[in-house]
Amino acid sequence: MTQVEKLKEVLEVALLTSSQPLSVEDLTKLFIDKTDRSTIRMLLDEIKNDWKDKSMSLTQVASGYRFQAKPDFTEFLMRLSPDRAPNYSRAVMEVLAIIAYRQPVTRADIEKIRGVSLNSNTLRQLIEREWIDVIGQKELPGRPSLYATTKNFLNDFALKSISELPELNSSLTQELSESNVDINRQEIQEN
Amino acid sequence: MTQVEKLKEVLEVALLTSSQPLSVEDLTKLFIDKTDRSTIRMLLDEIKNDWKDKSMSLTQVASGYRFQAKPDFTEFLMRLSPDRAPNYSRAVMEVLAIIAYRQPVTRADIEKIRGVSLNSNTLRQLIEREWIDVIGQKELPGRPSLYATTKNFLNDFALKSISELPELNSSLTQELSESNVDINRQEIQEN
Amino acid sequence: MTASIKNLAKVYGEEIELLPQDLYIPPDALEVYLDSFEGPLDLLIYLIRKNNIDILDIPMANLTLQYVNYVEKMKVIKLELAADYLLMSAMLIEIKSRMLLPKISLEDEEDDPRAELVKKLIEYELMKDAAENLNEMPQVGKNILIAQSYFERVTEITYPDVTLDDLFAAWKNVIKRAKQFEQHQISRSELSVREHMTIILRKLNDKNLLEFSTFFNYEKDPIPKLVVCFLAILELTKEGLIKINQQTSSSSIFLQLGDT
Repeated sequence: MTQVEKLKEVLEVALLTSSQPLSVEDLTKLFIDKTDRSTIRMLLDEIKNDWKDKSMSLTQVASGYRFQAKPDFTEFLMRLSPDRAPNYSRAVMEVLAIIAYRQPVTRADIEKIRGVSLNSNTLRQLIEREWIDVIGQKELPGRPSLYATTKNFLNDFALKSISELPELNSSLTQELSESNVDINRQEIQEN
Repeated sequence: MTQVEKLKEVLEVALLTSSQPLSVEDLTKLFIDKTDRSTIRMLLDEIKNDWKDKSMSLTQVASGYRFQAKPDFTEFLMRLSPDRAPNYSRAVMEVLAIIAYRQPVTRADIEKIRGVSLNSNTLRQLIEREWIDVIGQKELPGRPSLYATTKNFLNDFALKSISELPELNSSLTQELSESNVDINRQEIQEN
Repeated sequence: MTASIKNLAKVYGEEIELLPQDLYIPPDALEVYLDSFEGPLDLLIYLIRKNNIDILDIPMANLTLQYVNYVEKMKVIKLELAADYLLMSAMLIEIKSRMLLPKISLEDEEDDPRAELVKKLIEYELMKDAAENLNEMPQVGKNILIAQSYFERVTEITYPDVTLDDLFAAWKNVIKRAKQFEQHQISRSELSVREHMTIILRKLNDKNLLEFSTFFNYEKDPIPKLVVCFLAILELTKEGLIKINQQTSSSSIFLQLGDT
């Protein structure tokens, strides 16, 4: 197998195994020697051509390239997953609650509060639902994304603003606020 | 294109677009006229063969079939995805091993084998990852939960069944069986 | 016999293969050692393998002495960890003393006081070994990559129904459990402040640089809202998410994202 054929195979596998579209920039990261963009673009064209008469097609969308099933297969594929899972897992609900009540938060913040590492699928479900999105990066090593709830979230929960979220007023909050010195604590209520 | 070729293409697309393994049962749902299982099995064999020299392989795991990248591509693909699965601590992996090899077990069983009390966070991480779950209660005071590994655990480790787990260290199992007979082979000679 | 000891402690960045014979451990290194053992059985296995002892014929006096020495040192530093370790000390001493007693039974085949301990040690070592093997196996999400290409869905995806009560229940659950991990603070900080932090970040995301006064609508906003907005700006600054700039003492104040 030639060097070029090998490169092409690597690109193909990367695109088939990625759940997100991959940009040319992403694809350069596959190779240590940073294959140049024009080569990658050329190979992508070749791959597109190789698959022309097959069941999938290599398509360019806003954030990059992805393989997608040709439209005539949709009818079959829809029979496989007619309905999405009827319920969110406990993890999804807890992560949503943390983002709603503690926004803006990073993934690490969420992990710290829940005490377990976070499956990226959990965040993806909430982003797909358009209940949360990334509103910036925190100035920390790795520049982690900051998550917050969206307008859509407020609409779906019939809230005018986040401050309308139910408050904890049990002994629980009591104990918590007693054990805590929080300079941010103040009594102002909006409206 | 013949009818059979079309069926094969549908199966291939379904497998290339599903992030979860698909069982033969799942795959029958693709077709309204419920193609019989033996045909699907036969076509799966053909697909496996078609891809033999390509970059992906059709693999059978616990809950069905999936396409996965051949191992020689892993090194390239690892450079791409930023969200790697977490690396678990030794404690978590030991608990997982005990549940995998000694299932079903209670928390007390795990503590007895490891000789230390168990942080409940350890079990939570494994439940969160959907590698273990509670499959019942033991008929003991307090009705402790019985833990076992899930299908998802088998899928993630590319196993078809628990019997495919690596064998336990043979020299140690040897010692364990000898320990009953042999333990006393010497007179007590200590001071 | 598999005598390899993995997961050895590192002291001053160097892996330590063997402990000094006299069991002297520098005080600041002990904690590192402690963390590298999963418990008393793990420590015992380490001592046994290190000393090349036949696990089926453990010299109890020797092993007990070494073990107790360790635990004594641990007690000094990390008291709360010592409970499981202390239990094991007691057990070792008990076995040792039973071995000193004259044999009563004729059926001594079954009666070696060490039998139970040996079984435990081997069973644990088996699982320890299995855990290492599992960890090295290829795993989905780590080094097995699966095909998951896209396909266009025609019908509406039906999403799960979630009510505000569900969300609140999840939050209560988080708080309740978070209390078990003592070190981080879930405080009842005012939601409106956090919401304004989000609003401000969104605005700066669009514009990157905005004049301080654009965040306040003095005419329309009630005073509490202005205060909340101000507190949100302070909080964002404290968390390093935004920067506040002013060229001279009377010029305009600008806010920008913390990354420039």
